[in-house]
Amino acid sequence: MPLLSVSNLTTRFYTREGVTNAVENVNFSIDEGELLGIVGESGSGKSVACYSLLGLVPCPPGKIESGEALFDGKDLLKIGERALRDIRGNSISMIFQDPMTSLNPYMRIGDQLTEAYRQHKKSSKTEALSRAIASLEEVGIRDAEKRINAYPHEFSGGMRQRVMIAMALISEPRLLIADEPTTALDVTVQAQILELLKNLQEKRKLSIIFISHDLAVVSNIANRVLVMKQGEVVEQGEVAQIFNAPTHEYTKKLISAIPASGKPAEHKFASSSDKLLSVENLYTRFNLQSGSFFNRKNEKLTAVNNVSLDIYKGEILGLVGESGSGKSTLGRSIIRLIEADSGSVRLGDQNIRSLSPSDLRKARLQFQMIFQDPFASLNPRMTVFDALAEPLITHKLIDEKNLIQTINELLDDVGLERKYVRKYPHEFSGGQRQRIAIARALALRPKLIIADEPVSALDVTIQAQILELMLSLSKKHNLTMLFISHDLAVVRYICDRVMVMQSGCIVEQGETETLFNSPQEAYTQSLLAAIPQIPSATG
Amino acid sequence: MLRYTLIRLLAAIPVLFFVVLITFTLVHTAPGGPFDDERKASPEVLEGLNRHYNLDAPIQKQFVDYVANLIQGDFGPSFKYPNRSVSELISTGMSTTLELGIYALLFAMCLGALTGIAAGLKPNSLQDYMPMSIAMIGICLPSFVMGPLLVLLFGIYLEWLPVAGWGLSPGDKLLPSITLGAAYAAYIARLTRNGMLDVMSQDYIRTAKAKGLPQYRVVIFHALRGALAPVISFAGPAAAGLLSGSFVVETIYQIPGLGRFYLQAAFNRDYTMILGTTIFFAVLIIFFNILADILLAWVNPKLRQSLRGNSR
Amino acid sequence: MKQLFTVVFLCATLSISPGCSKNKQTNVEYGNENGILFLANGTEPQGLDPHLTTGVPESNIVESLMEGLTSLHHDSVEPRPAAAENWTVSKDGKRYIFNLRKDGKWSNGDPLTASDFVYSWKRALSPRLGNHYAYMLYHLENAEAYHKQEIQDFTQVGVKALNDFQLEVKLNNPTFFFLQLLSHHSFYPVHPATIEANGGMDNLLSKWTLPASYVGNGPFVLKTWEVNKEISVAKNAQYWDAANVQLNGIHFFPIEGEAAEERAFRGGQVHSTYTMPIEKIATYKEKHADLLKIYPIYGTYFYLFNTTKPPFNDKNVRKAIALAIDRDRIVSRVTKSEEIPSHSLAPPNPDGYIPEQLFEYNLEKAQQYLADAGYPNGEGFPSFEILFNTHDGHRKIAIAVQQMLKQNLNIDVTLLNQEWKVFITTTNNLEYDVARMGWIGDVADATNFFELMITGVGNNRTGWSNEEYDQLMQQVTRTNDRTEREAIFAKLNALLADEMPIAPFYTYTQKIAIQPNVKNWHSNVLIRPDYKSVFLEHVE
Amino acid sequence: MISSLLTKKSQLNTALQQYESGRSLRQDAFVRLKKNKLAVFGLIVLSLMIVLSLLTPWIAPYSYEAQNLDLGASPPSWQHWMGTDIFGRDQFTRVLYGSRVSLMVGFIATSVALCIGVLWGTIAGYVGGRVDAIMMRIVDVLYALPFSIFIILLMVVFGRSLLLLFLAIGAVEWLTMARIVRGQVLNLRHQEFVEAAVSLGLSRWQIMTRHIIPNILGPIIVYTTLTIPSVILLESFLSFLGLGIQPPQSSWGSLISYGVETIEEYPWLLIYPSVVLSLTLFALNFLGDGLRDAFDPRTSKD
Repeated sequence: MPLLSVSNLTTRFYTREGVTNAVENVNFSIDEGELLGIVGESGSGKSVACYSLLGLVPCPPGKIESGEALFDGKDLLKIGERALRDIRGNSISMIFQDPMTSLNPYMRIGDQLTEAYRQHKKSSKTEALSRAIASLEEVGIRDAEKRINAYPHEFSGGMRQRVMIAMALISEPRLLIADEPTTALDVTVQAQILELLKNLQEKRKLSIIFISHDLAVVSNIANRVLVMKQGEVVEQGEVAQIFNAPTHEYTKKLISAIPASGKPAEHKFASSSDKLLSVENLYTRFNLQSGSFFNRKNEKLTAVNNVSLDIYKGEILGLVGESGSGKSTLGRSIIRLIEADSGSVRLGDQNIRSLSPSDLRKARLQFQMIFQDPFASLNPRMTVFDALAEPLITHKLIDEKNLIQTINELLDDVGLERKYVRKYPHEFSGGQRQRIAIARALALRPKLIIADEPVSALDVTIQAQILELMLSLSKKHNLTMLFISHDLAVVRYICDRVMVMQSGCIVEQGETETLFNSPQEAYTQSLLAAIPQIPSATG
Repeated sequence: MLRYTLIRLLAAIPVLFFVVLITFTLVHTAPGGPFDDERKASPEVLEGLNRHYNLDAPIQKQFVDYVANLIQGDFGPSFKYPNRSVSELISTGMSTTLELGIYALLFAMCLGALTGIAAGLKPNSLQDYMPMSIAMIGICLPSFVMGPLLVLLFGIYLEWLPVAGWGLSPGDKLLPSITLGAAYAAYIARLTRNGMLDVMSQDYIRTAKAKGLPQYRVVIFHALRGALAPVISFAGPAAAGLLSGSFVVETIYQIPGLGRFYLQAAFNRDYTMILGTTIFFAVLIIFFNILADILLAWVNPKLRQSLRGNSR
Repeated sequence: MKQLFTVVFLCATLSISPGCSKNKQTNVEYGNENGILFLANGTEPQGLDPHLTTGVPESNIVESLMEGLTSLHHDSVEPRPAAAENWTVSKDGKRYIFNLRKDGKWSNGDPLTASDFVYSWKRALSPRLGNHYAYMLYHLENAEAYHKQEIQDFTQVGVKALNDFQLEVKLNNPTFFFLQLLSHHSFYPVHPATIEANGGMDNLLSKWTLPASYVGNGPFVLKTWEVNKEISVAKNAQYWDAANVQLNGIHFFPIEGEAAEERAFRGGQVHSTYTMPIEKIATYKEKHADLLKIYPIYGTYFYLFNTTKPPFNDKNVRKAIALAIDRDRIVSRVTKSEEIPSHSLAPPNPDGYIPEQLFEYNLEKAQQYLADAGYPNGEGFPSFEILFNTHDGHRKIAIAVQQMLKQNLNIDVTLLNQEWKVFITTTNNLEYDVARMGWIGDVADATNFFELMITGVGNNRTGWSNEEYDQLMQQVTRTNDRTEREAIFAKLNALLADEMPIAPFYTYTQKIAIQPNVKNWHSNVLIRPDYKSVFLEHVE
Repeated sequence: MISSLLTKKSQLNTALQQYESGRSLRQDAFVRLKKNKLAVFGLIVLSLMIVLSLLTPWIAPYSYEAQNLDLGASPPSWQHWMGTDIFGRDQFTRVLYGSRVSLMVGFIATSVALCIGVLWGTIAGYVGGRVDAIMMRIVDVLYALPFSIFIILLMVVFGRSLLLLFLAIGAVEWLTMARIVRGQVLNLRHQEFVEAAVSLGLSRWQIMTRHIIPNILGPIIVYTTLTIPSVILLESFLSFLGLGIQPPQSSWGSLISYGVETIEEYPWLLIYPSVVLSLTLFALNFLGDGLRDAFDPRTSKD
């Protein structure tokens, strides 16, 4: 008998805009000691399905329409709030995506750890405390006794996720539901957390439902996989089976969207003498004492530390590193969105760093930027037309007559339908918005494009499309690009040359395949090792 | 934290200086002087009085003299009440006004927070609409209407409470506190409600629920601190507004507070008194704002740490 | 969950609501038992120094603490012996000798002597003290010169202690109302030792009037003074007539706002109000007539014309307006407090002089005057402004006048209210068209009013000047003869009616609500309270 | 530059007619607002008030200053729906005329506050650095002046006129507006679309007017609907102190403050203006709440 078996689960949301079927007729089960992965893109209903089980769907607007969820012989959907409360955090625990917001910032972690334990086990305070310390140690937090009195913000992201796990495991649940537990983390940290979960599962014979949008991650850890799309389960089965013989179109699409790590970049940069941009000894420092409340340290932080680099015409240069390594700051310092402290940046024969403000404004049409968050990088009050027309008009590149024509061509370039030109950004999906942002960057026909994590906020399938688009555009317009990303697979797919950045310094650089196949620095090696391997490689 | 407080206090000094400068200029440009009255004083009398109060000196010198005295803690004599000094008058009225303000604020806080929480837990239900509508009435009724209405009802018709006075008979502090605090209670209720709505949709509330905690624990231990943060940042300016706006209530209930002095001083052109009370209220406003910031930091450990970090 | 909040909510509500019961006595009940009178007294008194105070609230309290050589009879305002047992007057009416009471004492037990009065009057005239009422003492020989520092030697001023109990006073003119004047607080004695101990004679900031050091010679002595809260006085055992003082004490509450006072009265906080809201008078008359007291006082409400500014430099215009105002309707419909419509600047004298009525509300005449001035039927008459200081009563009258002028004379009027100090400055500088003014006599004598219109005096805020009028005013000070004085008054009155620099409206009344068990509460035209005889009848 | 773009906009729009037009966030917000019954109620009441106040000279049954001293204060009747005041003036007419003054004070003073506050806050927030520090210190100083007293002083010193009343109230109310706007701008300043605008080579002024101010309109509108009632209340408070408008004009505030004095004798003098004022304030608040919900980013996403 399975530990949990869900049948015909249907959950709907009744909002002012209408009814959405978040979960439609879902069936699945999980055995004792099994690790079930649920994969799907954002909005596919994978989280809502699990929240429905524990009565955590906000109601209203959510409503569980029908279904049955047998856990230990009890139907979770029927037993009522009071009985559910005894199960939650006791025999079924959850961990969530964002450890920054999922821990109460106002409470010491010790209190957060012990309260559930004391609630369920009716234990004394000291006993709960020693349990908490033990479980913190179990998830690999050193000095647990001291750190138990710390607040969540005093931990790094990975450590917080460990705290979350400790909190979920403290009352020794039988089922752990992990909702995208590694999505917000760096690759190396993600690898550690996955390792930890796997160890715990084996040690405790724990059942885990692992929810993720990342097929590679899921396949790395799970025994069985469930693929969801628009509220429905489209396919489920053993990992190897799903990968080797996917039956549903959507699953196939998901698999093909994983950047194939073996695929060599077809793109070669033209000639090494054709230097477009040259950066020398660039330093950017942030003054951390500048009155803002939210800085952790007190000294000057050197975000970009003596960086020199060259970019050649037609080349796509990758810049990888973990969050906080200074790669975004470097990108922004080059085009003076952030003022660097010293060093020089030469674009052709112009020293960008010595331009006067008005000259700088004029010079900006030579270099453009594509931003990470397509939701934030477009002015929500401007139509697509306005957004694309604004740079053209500002720099007087175009007369009125040709304006519409030019914009239409731009839209064709990025694969957006022309009829959407009068719509506002919020009416588009993330992928479409990133296309608009790319079109805006292309509008000025810049010599250099700095792309700051342009695909990391997108779903995998969309990610593949955008990468494809960028590659084809760079060929078509012979673009030169600085491509900033934390995702090595993506970088390997698109870049000609790669630089690895750590704490503000460039630690290693080289042609993509050379670097990926024989990394020299230990840091680069650890980054590469952390990439989740898809099952065909693990066997 | 200590250093942060000190820096904030130091930063208040130039602010205060400009407050004094502006007020000084304003009162001295106001038509009418402190000694103008129905029975016109003879030139000899006026001359003597002006000399006595240093009003015959050039205005710049008067200002410099005033500030010089101020630094030594001397607010000067009151023009209207010659046998009392301004500091004496302020210190007599101060405690009453502060007491009234604190009661009103407490009343506003308790009532406002409770109704706000109740409403915020069940948005768009009767439990939400009822108290929020009453809160709206609290905002809409100006204190000069609510005051007499309350007195008539509780003081004269029902004879439950004294109609006026402060500390003269039991229960006479109740009506003034309610009158003064009502509008603020209403605001706080609304703020708390919105804060609750905000916090209850936070991830960590979901975490708390996923841990199987009962609702009262979720509300009291997890939601309340976050939900009250906007209330605290409102309470700083509110306390100041409450104190400096207390003169209506003080007049209705004949409370010997500073607010009444303030109004009288303005009408009497009691220059030193206007300046003294302005400075006093300005200090209060600054103080309460700093206090609110410190409280906010105390509630929010993240802020607390960064303040401590600053002091290193 | 819900229950929890209900419980918490209820607890909170209950905790702030008090033990709602009537177990505590009201002030009035307490006072009735203990012989203590509770009075609402307008604004917080500026001070209790008799030589520095100017307002009615101050004088109400000072009257209980101090006593002059004479005091006024509580009904007829006839002067009667007080600190002085008796006096003699010279034939020409310019020299008085007062015999002080042998048993007159200060509240600290010191004897009250003639030299105390000399000291006090010297203080009242001290040029550096800033006494607004110093001019009241100008009737003394050389007093004006001393106050204006033209002479330095006070012995030249007309007051001298002949011995401990005899005071000689010399006057410039036979001043008809001098004995009444002596009851005014600017002539009150102050205790020299106390004054000297608190910074000397001309220390404006002296703290001698605080309860800790206050020494007086009146029926009561100052006990507590809490600013903006209350002032209490207790019976003075040292007072020469202490045997006839019936109250044990009086508490004065500074209550601003007529409505608040009236509420305090109904709530049992005070025995008597200081004034009454107009709207309440009808209700009281109807339902609680026994609580309401209305009596005329020696004051006039009038409008000033700015005679230096067209069109009001034309007396026909002024007369047109004065005749177009229906005083009866204003009194009966707007002010509603039994005010007496008045057609002269001076109100009727308590000693019998009644000013003749020389004009009346007459539309035809008013329109005729306006036509004479060149504005038939108000055509071409410039719109002007009625200025008044911010007060509900003034506002109401101005609104009514505005409408009357519109209807009766077809004149457009706008209203402007200014806060008191601004108002005073505006009128002093003659920057108005028509302004509201009022005057209440310090002594019950018509000269107190007529002197307002002398050319160039500070209180003449109309810019009006008339040589004949000024000469008549000179004349009247030189005579003590009643018929001669009344003849001059008639001439003055006729001059004013002909020139109309001011338009009188009505004679003020005092209206108060007072508990019926307050006995011997006398009302007089000068609003001089006589607390000595007041007593509280026992109520069950 | 911008204006040229704007003038061309209409031509462009006709040229773009063939394309699908989208709904802006503002339109979206309006659609959401329309679903909020209370907010719609607020909007209707408010519009009614404004229309009535605009039409007052034509629909008022009497003149606002015409007296009937013999009638005096009379309770509501067929001739006088809201009764008459002690001068026998029709209370209904006076409430109507009062709405003109009160709404005008509310809207104009708020506009004054709005203009100064938005400009001040935007410049301080966007330019930042020393400019920000100095500008916000000035706000601090004015904040530290006890504000009700400050207004009283202003009114007392500079006399009273409707214009000055607007200015004085506006001059006090802009402070909060400036702070709110600055906070919003600080948030927006580091948004990627502002960075994008910088990287497109737009000038500061263009960025402020085209990218920043349009994006803080939501909170500004919401705060405006909350400022209007507090301004109306402030006027009534000044009327209570006798510092409001000059008689025989009326404002709701002055009507109420006179009504309070005669509450026991002539209750209708207090009740009618109070009800009308409260209704308006209710309406404004509901509208403000509705607008806030409508503009709330959490409800507007997806």
